[in-house]
Amino acid sequence: MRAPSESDIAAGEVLLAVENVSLSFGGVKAIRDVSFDIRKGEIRAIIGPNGAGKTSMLNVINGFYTPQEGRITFRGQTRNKMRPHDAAAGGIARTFQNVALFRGMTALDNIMAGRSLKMHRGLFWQLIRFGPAMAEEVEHRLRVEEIIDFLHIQHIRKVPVGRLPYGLQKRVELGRALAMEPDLLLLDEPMAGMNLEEKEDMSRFVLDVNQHYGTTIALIEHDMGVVMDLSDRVVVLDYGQKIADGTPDEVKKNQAVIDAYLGVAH
Amino acid sequence: MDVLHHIFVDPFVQMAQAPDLLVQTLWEGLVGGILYALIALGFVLIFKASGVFNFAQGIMVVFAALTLVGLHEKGVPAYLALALTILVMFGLAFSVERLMLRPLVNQPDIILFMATFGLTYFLIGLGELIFGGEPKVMIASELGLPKGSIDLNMLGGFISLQKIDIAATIIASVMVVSLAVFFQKTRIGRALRAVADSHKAALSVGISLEQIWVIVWFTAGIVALATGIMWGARSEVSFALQIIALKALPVLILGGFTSIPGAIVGGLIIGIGEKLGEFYWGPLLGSGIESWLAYFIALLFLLFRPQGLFGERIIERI
Amino acid sequence: MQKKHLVLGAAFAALIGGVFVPPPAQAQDTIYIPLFTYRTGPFAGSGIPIANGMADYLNMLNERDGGIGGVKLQVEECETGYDTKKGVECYESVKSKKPVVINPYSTGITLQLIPKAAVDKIPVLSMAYGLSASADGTNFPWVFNPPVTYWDGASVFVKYAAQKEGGFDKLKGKKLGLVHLDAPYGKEPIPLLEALAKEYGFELKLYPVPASEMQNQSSLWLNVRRDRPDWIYLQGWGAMNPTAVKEAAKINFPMDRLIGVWWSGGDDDARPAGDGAKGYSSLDFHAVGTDFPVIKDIQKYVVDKGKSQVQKEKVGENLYNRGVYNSMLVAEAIRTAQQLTGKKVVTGEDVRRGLEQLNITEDRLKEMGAAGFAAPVRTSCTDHNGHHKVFMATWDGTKWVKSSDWMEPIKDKVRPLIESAAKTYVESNAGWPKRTEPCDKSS
Amino acid sequence: MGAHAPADADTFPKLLIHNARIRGARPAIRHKDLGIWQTWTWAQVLDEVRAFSVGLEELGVKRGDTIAIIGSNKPRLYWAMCAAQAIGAVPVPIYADSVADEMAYVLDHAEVKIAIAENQEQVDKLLSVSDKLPKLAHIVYDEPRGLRDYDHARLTWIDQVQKNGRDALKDPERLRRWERSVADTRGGDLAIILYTSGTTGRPKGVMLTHENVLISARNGNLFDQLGENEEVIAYLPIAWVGDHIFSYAQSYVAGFCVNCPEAGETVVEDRREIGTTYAFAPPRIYENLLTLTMVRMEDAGALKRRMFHFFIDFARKWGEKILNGEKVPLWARLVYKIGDFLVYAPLKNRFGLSKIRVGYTAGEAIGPEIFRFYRALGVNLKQLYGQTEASVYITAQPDGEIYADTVGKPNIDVDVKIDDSGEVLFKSPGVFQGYYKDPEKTAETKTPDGWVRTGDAGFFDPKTGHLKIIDRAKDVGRLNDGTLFAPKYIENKLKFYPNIKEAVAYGDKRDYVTVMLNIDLVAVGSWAERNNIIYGSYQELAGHPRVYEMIEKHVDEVNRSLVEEGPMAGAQIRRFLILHKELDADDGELTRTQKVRRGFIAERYQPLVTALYDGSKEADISTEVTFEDGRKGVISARVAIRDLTPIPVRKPAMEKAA
Amino acid sequence: MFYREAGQYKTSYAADQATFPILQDRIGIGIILFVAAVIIPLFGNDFLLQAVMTPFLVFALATIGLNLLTGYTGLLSLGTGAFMGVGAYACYKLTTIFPDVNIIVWIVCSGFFSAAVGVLFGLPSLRIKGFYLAVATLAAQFFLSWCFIRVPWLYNYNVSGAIEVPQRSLFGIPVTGPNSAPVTRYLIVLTIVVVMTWLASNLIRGRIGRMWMAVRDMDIAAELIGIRLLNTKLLAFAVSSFYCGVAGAMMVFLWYGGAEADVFSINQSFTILFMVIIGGLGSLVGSFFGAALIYILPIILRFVPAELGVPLNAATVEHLTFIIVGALIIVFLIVEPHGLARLWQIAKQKLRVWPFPY
Repeated sequence: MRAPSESDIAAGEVLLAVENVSLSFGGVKAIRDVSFDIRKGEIRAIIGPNGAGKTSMLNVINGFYTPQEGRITFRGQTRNKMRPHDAAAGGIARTFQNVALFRGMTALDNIMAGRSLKMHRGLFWQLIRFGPAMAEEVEHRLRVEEIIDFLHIQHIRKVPVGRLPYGLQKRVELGRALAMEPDLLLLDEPMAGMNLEEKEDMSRFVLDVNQHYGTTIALIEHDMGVVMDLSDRVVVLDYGQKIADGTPDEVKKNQAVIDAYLGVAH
Repeated sequence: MDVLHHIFVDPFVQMAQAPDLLVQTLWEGLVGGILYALIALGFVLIFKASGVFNFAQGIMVVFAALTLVGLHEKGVPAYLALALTILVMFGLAFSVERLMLRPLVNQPDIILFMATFGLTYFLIGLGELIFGGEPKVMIASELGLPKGSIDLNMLGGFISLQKIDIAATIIASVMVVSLAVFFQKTRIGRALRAVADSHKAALSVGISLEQIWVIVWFTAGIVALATGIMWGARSEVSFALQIIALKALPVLILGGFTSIPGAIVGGLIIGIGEKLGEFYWGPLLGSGIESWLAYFIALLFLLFRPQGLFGERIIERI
Repeated sequence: MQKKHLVLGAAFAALIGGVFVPPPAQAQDTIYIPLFTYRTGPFAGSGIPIANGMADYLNMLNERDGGIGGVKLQVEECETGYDTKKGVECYESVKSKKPVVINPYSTGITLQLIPKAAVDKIPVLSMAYGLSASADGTNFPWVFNPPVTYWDGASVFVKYAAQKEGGFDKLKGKKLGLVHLDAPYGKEPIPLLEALAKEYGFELKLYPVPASEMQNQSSLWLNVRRDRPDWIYLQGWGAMNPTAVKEAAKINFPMDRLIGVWWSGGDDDARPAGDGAKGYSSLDFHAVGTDFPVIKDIQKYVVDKGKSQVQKEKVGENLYNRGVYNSMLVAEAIRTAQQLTGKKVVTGEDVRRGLEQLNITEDRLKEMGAAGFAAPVRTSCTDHNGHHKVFMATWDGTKWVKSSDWMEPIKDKVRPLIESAAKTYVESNAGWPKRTEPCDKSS
Repeated sequence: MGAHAPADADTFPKLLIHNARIRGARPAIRHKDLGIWQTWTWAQVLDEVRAFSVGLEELGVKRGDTIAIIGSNKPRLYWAMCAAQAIGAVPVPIYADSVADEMAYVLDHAEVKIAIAENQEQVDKLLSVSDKLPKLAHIVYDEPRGLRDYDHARLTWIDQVQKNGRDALKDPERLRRWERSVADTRGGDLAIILYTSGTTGRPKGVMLTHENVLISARNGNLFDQLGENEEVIAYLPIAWVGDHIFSYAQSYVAGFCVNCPEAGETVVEDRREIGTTYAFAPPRIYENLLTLTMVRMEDAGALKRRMFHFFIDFARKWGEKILNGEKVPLWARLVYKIGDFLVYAPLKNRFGLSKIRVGYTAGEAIGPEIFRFYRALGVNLKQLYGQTEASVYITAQPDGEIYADTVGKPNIDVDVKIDDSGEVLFKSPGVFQGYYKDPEKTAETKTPDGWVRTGDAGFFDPKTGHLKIIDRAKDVGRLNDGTLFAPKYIENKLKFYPNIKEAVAYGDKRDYVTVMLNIDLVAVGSWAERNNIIYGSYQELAGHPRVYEMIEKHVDEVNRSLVEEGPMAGAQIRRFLILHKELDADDGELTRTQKVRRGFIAERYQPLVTALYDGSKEADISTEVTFEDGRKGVISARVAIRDLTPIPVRKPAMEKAA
Repeated sequence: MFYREAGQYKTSYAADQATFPILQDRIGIGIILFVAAVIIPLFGNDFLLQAVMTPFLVFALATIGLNLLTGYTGLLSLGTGAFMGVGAYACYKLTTIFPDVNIIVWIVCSGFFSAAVGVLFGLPSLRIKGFYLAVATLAAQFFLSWCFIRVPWLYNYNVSGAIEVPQRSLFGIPVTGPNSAPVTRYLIVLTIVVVMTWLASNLIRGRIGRMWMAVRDMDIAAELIGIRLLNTKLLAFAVSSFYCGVAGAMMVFLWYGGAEADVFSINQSFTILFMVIIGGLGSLVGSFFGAALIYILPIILRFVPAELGVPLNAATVEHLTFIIVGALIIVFLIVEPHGLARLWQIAKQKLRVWPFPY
């Protein structure tokens, strides 16, 4: 469970490989022939200007979209079509650009819902809610409470998430993803819309998750400072195409990347 | 094998043997379908502009027809009664907007849906209180609608076309066409279409949302009145008529909640489909399958096109 | 928001807290007759005239005679909307007021009440509706359905068709159709018609009308047109009737071969079809019109004084008179009960005996001012119906006119069917009580 | 009550063993953690402490070593105290919110060998100063979060320490050795060193023996008849003597249960859940609760607000009498009952005080109105006068003898006397051994015959026999015209107003009295919202003319009450200003126990003080502040000064008073 | 005001997740149960038992059933009446085929049949959403209604075409049929409703309930945390229909004592939906409130003119009742679109923080 060092990552085993993936909606090409990999234990950033196909890429990885071309290999298994719930069962969790919490439920229930896959007691026991069902419930509650403790959200445990401020919602969403105990965690702009302090907190959590649970993380983020600080390697997309891939320093110096970002600024 | 024969061979043999009946069935389906389409049109108008699934459309049909006949019974001349009824429908639209829609703005769909249930109850009570629960005879001839039938002897039998049905078809077609023109060509119409896409766009046309609601509810009221006259003339004006309005629901899922052509085409498919089904296949199941056939037809379509015939394809984004 | 919630909360609290004050017990110097009526809902068209007729006759008795045998009648309507649920609710709410008889006026409600009647000791009068089998007084001591059952009616239809065709033997090979409401009420005649079809060799065609399609019958009548039945018997109700008559006219079905059961014989059933309905006949067991002293009395004592809800011109219509007839049976049963017991204020149990010993002779009809209004009625401990005569009323374009003689049902076919149906009913309802009520000697 | 420890249990580890034996299955400590109240019985605590203790020994702790304990109220930190004491080491609790330098001073002064820190934050602080602390050999931490990748050469998780202890204890000989070690510790041995922050100067380490603490705790229990069924919530700094007595010593002596809250922000919630029966809080806590109550009630519907005020007023009139068991008319009792149902009981429920039997306020004088408010509600709130040097107890109010302006009678076994200068002196079994490594200061405070100078001026009220404290002895001064000037007295009067959070009064050797005020952001902010006053910051709100107007009214009212009370009439407030920033312990303006450091403030805000006395209408000031994250910055402001018209003193009253 | 929560602390997750974690709630529910199980049977008249309480409880159970589907899983259904019918007819068939088995067993078992039918008609829910699904469930409603009339086997070829409730006893006491006392039937209904409500509350607080709500609140996110949408939705259909089925069986066997097919018409479906929405989507207690308001309010309204001595005839009262109920529904929705349950929640919250406003 120890977090791997940088040299580990460089030589590390590939957890997920994206090979020549293309995706289009109707006539619009969202992703064109993109390949990259994510190695076990690393924090991998996916960056790019708006509309570069970053979110689509995540959607492809966790099976929400099926790419027209290309292959995805996750933990050694190759597939090109997979239902999202299979991805979840396989150990891929994610958070969303616009918080996608279950608004009618409390923070606790949201995170508990993240453990649905890990709970197995059937309808009968659920109805009785006694004996094995309660034991299971308590067991998972304990795990969830650890996550709550980890994310410092004890005080909002029983508050319906709809009433929470944005920053806390993001945290709860991260908690829900963590509850799945994923091998690969996809974070879609985890710091979007946050103030500096919240961003720092969130960065801390992302690092802690990576360290504490040894979770491999792929994240989309706009804040370059955050990306450079957090990530081990960065892949840059522009208009659905990969234009750079490497360590933060390498990417920073890449001319194509500079052009792409300046191009946006025009 | 016998069963298969009955299902797949027999009905078609019958069609071929008695083409007059086939044509007659198709005609009945067409007329029924157009009337379904009219009710569905009322739903669509309101749903498109205000997102309200107006369950009260059925009772509005009854209420409009009842008002018309009721006024006439009280001694008001037919055309004046018609004018007054239109006024009443406007009043209704206005009150609905003021008392129901405005306070409920931005509520979830299901709440608005529920509110129209309340409206249904209210109108039933009000209608019965004012006009009584007795069935009434539609003042068709007073309104100048034709009576009797044209019997055509052809195809080895005869085809009976009720003049009132012909009139209904024509009036319904005229209404649909004029609505289409209204939507395409007039400023208000464009605003109405805009409002379906975005409320802001509608405001930019210079018409307030409130006004638009009044207009669509009023238009739906007129459509309801037309439906009420037609259907009332076919049987009688009574509260039982509201049950017919439920038939508009499969039409709606078939055509899509927001599509006017969908309502028309859906109405025709349902109307003709259920008549053919009832006539040729109904006896296999002991008849009376019309009550659910329409829903099954709609459901079947829906499984292939979840957004209805003319609805827009939904691309899910996250 | 706060204040709003407060008000709502208070309203809701008041509602929940609203104590159910049990209706006060009736002062026992009147006879309490609840009338289950439906002036609302999809069947109000038929319900309203009947309700008016029932109430007006009883009120007339109060006004003219001061009640029955000097005891005032307390008449109370309970609105059912032809909804079984509300009917049961009505029953529960009137039960404690010691009603002497219940008029459910809905086959659905009647079916609910049949088992309760014996328990609560309140007789149920389902006049020419309800469960045909309940004509069997041995098994259904508390239920009465005079003067005729649906099976009697259907048998008269067959008899009438046979007459017109020139004898029962001529029915062989003919097609008789039944257009009926697709509900227990509508399906009631089927067993008898099936039995008769076997007997006389005609073919029975069924045309069910689903309740939701009452006003949308065109495909059904196309089926009729295809099958070309020789006769059609219409067992419809409410909005189904006028639509059926109109559709029949539309396919040019010969109107004189369309016969309706008595519940398809409302003025509002035929009127919408106008001239097209001319010649349509319906079974009937009482006269139409106002040319009877009893109806005149109603007009005089009740309607003209504004004590009725009826529109004046609708007095004497078929279903109005049906209501009057129903109340006549009730009143006569009470009168008989008073005679049997010698009590003035009778109870439900007394009235049950009265209903069982009903004997309305021609003389009595005359006394009542109803000579020629109806045929004499007589019931017995075993026969709670009487299977009395009916006649044909034909629509002349504006009103119903009697167009045939009184016709006897085919009793020997109906009665065994009733007894076997009653037996089946009792068997399927395990624990059905045996009749313990003694039988009064006929007076 | 009867289950008090036998006389031979003269140390806390011995008491623990005793408790584990006679009430082993009863809860000893709870901690709201992971959403529920995790509970340890006395037997379990003994097991934990023993393992911890042996583990510490394995880490090299020897008899007489000092062990720092840094953190908030967590069970394992309390256990650490007992674990250290069991092997003859001396725990030194340290305020968790101390900045690294303050911490370094104490650690260095106390020659701490091992520090037990709550979490990463504390560990970081320790590591940042560790090069200045050559004696600090090892750090033990409670929460491992974020510490995984730290160099663990000198860092150990408590779990690991306990595991080591448990492994060692598998050897029965080791267990016996530990038990011997416990037995070898005597009541007269040093139990703990508590550093007092003091209003001035460096912290001093107060040395207390087991007997000091234990006997004081036992007498305190006797005084209030505390038994094993009490529930207390531990939320005050563990380095404060109050918490040490209430959450540690008294619990060990009586065997009652101590509850540790989940987090700082959930204390109120947690207190409500537990329903404490015995509470201890500085006046500030009670003040805050009252302020919050009044502010919230402002937002209630008119009807409810009226009802609330009616019953509160009613309670103020009758409630105390009912609580004191005085004769009260029946109707008043009935109305009080209704009020209890509608207001008092629900209010106490919200405060978490429903089950309170005894509540103490101490540390500072409480505003009489605040004090009476709680008593009126039926909360048995009492005053206590104590000091670290006395193991808390000097005087306390016995049940039924409650006065808002006294601090009660001497506790059991305590002797109190007033010297000529008016200073209060005491003598008791709790009297401290001396200041650690500071015989000079010790000698200043402790007379050779065992009396201890409290530094407070006071007198015994002849009517009640209770002690009354006026002020710090050295703070009581006189105006130039000789009028008595007790700054705290005036400050407390001001602070009673919910809108005023802090007040600092000046006047000694001056011509007249002036005050500097802090407004209460919650109360005034809510008032501003209701009055459509827009403000962007504390500074802006504090300087708003309408806020000044409102505060001026309060000051004026205080002047009136001073006049009515007589002797202080001459010390009316003539001028005041509202400070542009909140006084903050991080800036040294308040002590860690949130007392104002008047002298320091006078220095720091010199220009303002000058302006208060030179007649200026406003003054400029810039001050350096420390932000929460430790960064420093400068804020400057122009502060307005207001004059007040003195209330004329009625002559006859004066004469009578004189 | 009544809530004194100080001192109620939880030392285990089991206690923290109990049905009623607050003592005062436990007391309150105890009082309600006591009134329902002891006071009402002792002092209520037949009208209260038979025409008010029994129907109210039956409706409440059906409302809970629909609420599980619509309120908790977010699937709108208009087929409730038909699913209730399936329960009723299944129960009838079962008890006539196996007359010796205890009727209460059959009442409960009949739920399995409606569950199966519910699953069948729930299948389209994977592809169809919102109002489209609602209309699709109408297919079930009309088709099943048609079956109840058209399949004589279902009503044992009774001439009347209705199902008649035979007498069945429990420990020698008749519990169904005309000879059973209203109080007996009421108590059985009460027991079944209480037990099933408790089970439902267990369900919704556990894994399955969270999965349902997840699907309701955001089906995409639910799928991405590994919830299989079809299984979850079908389970909701099954459980919901089970509840409706039992309610239907109770309706016929313990309330009506016999029924025609039209009892389970589309109107029944609408009524139940009313109750769900007025009561509050996603709230069990709301289901009871909704059932009370929609069912009991008209009864009270009908009594009002008579009690006030206003001479109105029955029909006018009925019309006015319609108008008032209709208007009230709209008013309720305007004032509190989240139903009576939200109102209750707010009130409870107010009481908990009393005297503070928040």
